[in-house]
Amino acid sequence: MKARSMLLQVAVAYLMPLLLIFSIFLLIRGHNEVGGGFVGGLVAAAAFILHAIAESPKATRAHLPLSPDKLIAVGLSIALLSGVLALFQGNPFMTGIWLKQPLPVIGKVGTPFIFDVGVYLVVIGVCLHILLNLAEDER
Amino acid sequence: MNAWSIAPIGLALAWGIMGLIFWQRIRLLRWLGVLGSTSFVALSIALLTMVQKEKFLILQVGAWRAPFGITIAIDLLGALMVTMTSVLAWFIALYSLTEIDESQVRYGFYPLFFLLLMGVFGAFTTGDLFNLYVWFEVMLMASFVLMALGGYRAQLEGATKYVLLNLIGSTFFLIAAGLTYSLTGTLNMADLAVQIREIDNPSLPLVLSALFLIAFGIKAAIFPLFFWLPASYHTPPVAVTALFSGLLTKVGVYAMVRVFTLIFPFNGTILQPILLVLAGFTMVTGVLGAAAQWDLRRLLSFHIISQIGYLIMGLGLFTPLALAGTIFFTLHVVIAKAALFLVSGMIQRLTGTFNLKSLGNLAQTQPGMALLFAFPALSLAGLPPFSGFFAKLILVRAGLEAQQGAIVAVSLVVSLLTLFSMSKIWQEAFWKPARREGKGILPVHMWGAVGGIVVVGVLLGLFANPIMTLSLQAAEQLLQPSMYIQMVLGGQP
Amino acid sequence: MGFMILLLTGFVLTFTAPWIRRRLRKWSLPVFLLYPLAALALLWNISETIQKQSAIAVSLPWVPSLGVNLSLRIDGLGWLFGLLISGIGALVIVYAHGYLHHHPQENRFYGFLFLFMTAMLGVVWSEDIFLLFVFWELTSISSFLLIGLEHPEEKARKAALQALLVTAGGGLALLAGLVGLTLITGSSNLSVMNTLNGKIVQSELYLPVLLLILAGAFTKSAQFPFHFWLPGAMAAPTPVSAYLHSATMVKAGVYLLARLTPALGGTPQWHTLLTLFGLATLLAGAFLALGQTDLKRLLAYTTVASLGTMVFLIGLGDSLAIKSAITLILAHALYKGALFFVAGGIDHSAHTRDLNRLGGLAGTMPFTAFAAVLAGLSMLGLPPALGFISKELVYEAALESASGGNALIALIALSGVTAVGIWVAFLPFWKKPDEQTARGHGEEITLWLPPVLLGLISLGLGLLPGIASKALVQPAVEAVLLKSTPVKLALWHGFTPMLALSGLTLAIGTVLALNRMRFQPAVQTILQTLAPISPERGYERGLTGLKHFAALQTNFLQNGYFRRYLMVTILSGILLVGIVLLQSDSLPWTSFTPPRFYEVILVGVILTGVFSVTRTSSRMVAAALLGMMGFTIALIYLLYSAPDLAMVQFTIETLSVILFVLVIYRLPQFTRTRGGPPAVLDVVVSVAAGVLVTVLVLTLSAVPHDSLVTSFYAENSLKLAQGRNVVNVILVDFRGFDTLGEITVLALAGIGVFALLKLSGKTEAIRTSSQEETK
Amino acid sequence: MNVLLAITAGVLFGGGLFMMLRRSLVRVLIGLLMISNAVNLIIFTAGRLVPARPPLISAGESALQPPYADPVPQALILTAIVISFGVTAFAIVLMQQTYRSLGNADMNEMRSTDTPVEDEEEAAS
Repeated sequence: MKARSMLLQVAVAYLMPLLLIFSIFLLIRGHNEVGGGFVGGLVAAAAFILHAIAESPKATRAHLPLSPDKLIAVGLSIALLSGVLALFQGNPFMTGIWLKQPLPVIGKVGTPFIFDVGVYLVVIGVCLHILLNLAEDER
Repeated sequence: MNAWSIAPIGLALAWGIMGLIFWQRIRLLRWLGVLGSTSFVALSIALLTMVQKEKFLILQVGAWRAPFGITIAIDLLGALMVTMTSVLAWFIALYSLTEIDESQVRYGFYPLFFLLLMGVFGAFTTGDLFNLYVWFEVMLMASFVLMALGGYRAQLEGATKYVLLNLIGSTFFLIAAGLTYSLTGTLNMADLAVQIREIDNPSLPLVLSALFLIAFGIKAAIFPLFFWLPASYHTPPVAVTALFSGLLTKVGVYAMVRVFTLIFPFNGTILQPILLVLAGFTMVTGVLGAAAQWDLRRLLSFHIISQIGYLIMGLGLFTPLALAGTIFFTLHVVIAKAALFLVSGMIQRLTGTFNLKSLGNLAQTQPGMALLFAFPALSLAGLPPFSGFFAKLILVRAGLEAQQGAIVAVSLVVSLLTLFSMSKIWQEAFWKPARREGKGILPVHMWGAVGGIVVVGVLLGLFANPIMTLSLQAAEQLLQPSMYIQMVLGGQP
Repeated sequence: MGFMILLLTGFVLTFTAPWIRRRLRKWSLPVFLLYPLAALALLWNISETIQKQSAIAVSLPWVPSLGVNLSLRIDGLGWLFGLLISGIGALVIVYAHGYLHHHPQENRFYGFLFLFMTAMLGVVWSEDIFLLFVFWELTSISSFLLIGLEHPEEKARKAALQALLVTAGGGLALLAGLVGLTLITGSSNLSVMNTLNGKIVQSELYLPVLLLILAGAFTKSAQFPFHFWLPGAMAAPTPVSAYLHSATMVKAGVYLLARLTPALGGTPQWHTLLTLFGLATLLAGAFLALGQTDLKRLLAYTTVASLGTMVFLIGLGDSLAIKSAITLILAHALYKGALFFVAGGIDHSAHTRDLNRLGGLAGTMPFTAFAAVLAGLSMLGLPPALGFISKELVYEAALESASGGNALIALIALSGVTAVGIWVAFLPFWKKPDEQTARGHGEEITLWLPPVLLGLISLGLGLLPGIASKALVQPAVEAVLLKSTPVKLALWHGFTPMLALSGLTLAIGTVLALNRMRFQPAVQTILQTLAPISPERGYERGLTGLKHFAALQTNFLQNGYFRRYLMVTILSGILLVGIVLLQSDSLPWTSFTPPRFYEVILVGVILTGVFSVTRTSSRMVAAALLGMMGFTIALIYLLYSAPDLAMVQFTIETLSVILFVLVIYRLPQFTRTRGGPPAVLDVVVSVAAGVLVTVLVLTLSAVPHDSLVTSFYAENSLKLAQGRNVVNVILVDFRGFDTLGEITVLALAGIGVFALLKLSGKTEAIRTSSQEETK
Repeated sequence: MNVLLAITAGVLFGGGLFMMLRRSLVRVLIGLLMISNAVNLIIFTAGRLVPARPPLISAGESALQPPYADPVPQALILTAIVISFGVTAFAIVLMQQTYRSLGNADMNEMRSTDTPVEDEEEAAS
């Protein structure tokens, strides 16, 4: 990963935000159209990986709001909590709870969607955790 | 009440996440391990009493009626298994306080521990075939990492074979599950039980059973699918080996019991004699493998295989008594085996070796340890008044009742060989003059953990009746799946 | 109830005795004596009941779900055995306080001893046969521990193992037999079984059950050809030999046979097997004894002979034979116990047990010599000792048994025993000492008192045969035969054939004894010639063979070659599924529809990929091919209306290839398999597996199904779960629970990769403990 | 068409197996990846392929209109793909570390954990 090209760096600088936005788009619309937390997460991870290839893993880490291992923990917690919420209504674990009114842009929001967000975060976290560490592991 | 049935999985995940959050706080994590497993013990005992009262705990996850969602169904067998897992985990956590070294804790021992338990709990409680696959994978993935955690050469080498062969097992499972769906259009176990019985061509379910037999056979390490076990079990820290020996193969056996009683009752088919023959070979090759070993942990690892043979024998006989035997035997062997592994760990700590040839004279220098070894060893060899005796008695009886004298004979000979093997350890490690004296003092919690688990094992023998009664009831439940089916499909969500 | 508490106390003592001994030192003697004395007191207390031919019973539930209960029942037989066990046990405790003083294992010894005593009492008092079995096995374990008391010696360890394996092996047969017996009778209660003789004997399981139970009894009671462990067990300290290996434990098998006589006996099989093995053992024991010079081995082999006699008598089974068997048990326990004590005393004093080196000890050890004479009288069957009565009875029973051969065999063997008796009881004390002779140095009261007491009892019972018959023998005989059987023992019967035989025995025995130096070498030569085919050698060969075979098969199976493992695993899969497929008659088959053009292309790409991947030797080409195949599969998914799948496959494939390439650079080029073995088998197996998979897919998807599940999802995805993408709704809602597990797997993979990368390589630096062995 | 895909899945599976039976660690890895793809294809094929629409409820509809592709196998495969991604990622790194630690990528050389322990003291003397 030592070889970096100027061209790639420039391209990534533009591509990465696009890819990230696309990934969020995939996540949000996943419930109704092709997409979802998995694909969204994978695309986002790909964006960061691309960045890591263009710049360096270290630079990519600096861009991340949370370290990958924390992302995993947060993602798992969100997924778990989205299921636990139903318990407070006296329903079985993971029973869907939906807001009455759809939100702008996002659409209908319910616990399954929150669950999908958890999935999204875990996927990003894991992919980055694996690939970044592997890329840094130069021996 | 029913809502509680999700609790083991959820709680394990929650503790796992806690472990991830406190990633580098070594001391905190260690106590988290004990605290977490304490919560499992409390929970599982509560579950067991609930199941005893209500027969089944059924939860339709997401409130989707079966067979559309995923069902969690805990019957007596499931509850017993969960309880056993929790108890074992508690002692392992206690033992691990110093056994697992700092670097291993630093790189995730405790999250892995909890998530492994999550997978095991999931496997024991789920009522959905594909969901079972998922929990298998959770458990396997956690075990892969635990196996390699530490990064020593032998660990990596062992883990390589372990991982590859187990992935082949998962492949079989996945194919089988996929084909099952293809045949029936459902994945809910209770629904499957109904659908499979409606299929005209009996060979189609039989083919699937064969696939499941291979898939679970690999996980359960039956003959001739056990190679991964002796290749790897002696490489991780001994607490991990003890945990694995108690859980992984047993989950494979559990899956066989569940699938072959509920979904594909195989009695009367060609698979029944095959299973009995395999059971015999598993016992014999395992115990002979043990006889050839001089490394304490390898020796014990081979005995895991041998004991699996007994469990399969009970399943193969397929009578209520025999299944009860399998269940009781499982509980017995998990405790006895874990105790032996933990004792071997203590021996290694004192003397720096697992090699029987270098060990010696421990009966003099460590009388307490000799006692801790003797009880589970005698129990494993099936001598009274320990739990192994009752486990053996019930299987022998079931075998003779079913007029399967051959397998009974094999099982008895193997139990003699087991005794031989245990007395070999006794002679070499405890009696013969030592080449290398043990030194140092072991931490109190280690004695506590091993002493505790040995006491549990002894009590399981001396007061065998309650657990035996439960096992018999659980076996009854298994052989009358109609109630299970009705509860899952027709009962209140 | 008192008996139950007594047994329980025994187990407590097992674990506390070493500690008590350490704390109280010599004051432990009276404390320990309390236990057997309490047992004696309890037995004394019920003696009236026993005399009235009734029994004491008590029962507590243990594992009722299996029909195993803590049921005790003490009848005449159990009472007599109880007296022997606790009485001799008390003497053993006294004796051991002298004998084992300063022994490194001294404290522990008492724990084992109490374990044994309790177990033995349990055996003879159990009413439930499984409870009996529990105690039975406990005697084996305690015997193992006691034989191995001198465990730094390899000989002791070997002997302990031998005794354990033989008796535990028999124990397992016994277990199977007992289970069989409960299956026939539907009860595990001895008294119930003993009333069901007809049912048992007519069952088709009778013979196997009989054989299994006999295997258990014969191994325990050292019957030929299992006798060899008993002389080996002489590695144990003498108190142990006296107690376990002559007076009590070895009689457990005899006890069991007597106990089960009403249930199993009375058949030709029973009769033949028992008399045959009994006589064989008697002969073998007597003959082997004649070849020994070690005091304890001499005694051990004569014990074997006596045990054979007892089994023979029980096999005869009539009331005379049983009477004689019981009398022999009593007499033998008394004199053999005493003689072992004597032998131990000699050993302790002269530091040798070799006949050739002993002599003239009467002067230094008068009391021991006195005990030896008392016990010797009984062993030789001289009046007025109890042994005389018992020997008369044996001859009477043998003569009555219709076959004169029996009496002849008994005559020959008992003559040998008599000779040995003379050697053991008289030679060490009165043989003229020569230069080889070891010098004794006095005797201790703890060592001579017990044998003197036993000898006196033996003498006393002989002098007062009325007491012996009324109080001891008759209740036991009646308990065995389950009917009223008056027993009248007497010293003098007049001039009978038995008396003649007794006299003859004594005469031959004396002649043999006096010609020891001429006669013994001949016996030893014969024994040496026979050694290669002796059962003991058979046991050793079996053990070595087992070890070799174990190593061989393990090295063959667990050989470390991953390829072999995988091959076997896959082959078993193919075989099993193949068997099932072959034995099923008709299988459905998917109909063939002509493929579309682009489908053929996609499939062609994958097939080419597979073929090339197996051929290429370049890592990069392989990676590229992998990627190509993955993307083609994504296209197939897309083609078959699975856009979500296609998308995930596409992205994951990309990530996998990145990962693969990252790693592959660090791995070496493919190993060149330098000519290597032909991969024919690999190809065959792979092709077979591929074909099988195809067949499975085609047959199992051929039956039409309408999935309720699918239509439910189609119907309700939007209505109930608010989503139009049904696949996604399944993933996050209907089957969201799967997904929870799935992301856990991912998280674990993340942790795992991290740990692998960080932890390995630091290997040598940190490691101190667990793994160094295996490296 | 089922038949053609079934054969493809079979070939992919068999080919993967063949690769796993090689001695080279890298080939074994490739085989593993092939097999995990093959399994997904197997489930996909077994899920009864018919010309149909993707399982998406189009706007204006309230339920899937037949003929639609069975969404269940798709969901199962999706789960399986992700799981096998995690597992293979771990396996790949494990192989790398094994290679590093052993200095060898020949599966036949990895036998130390199976061969019985030598008697250490005897070996030392």
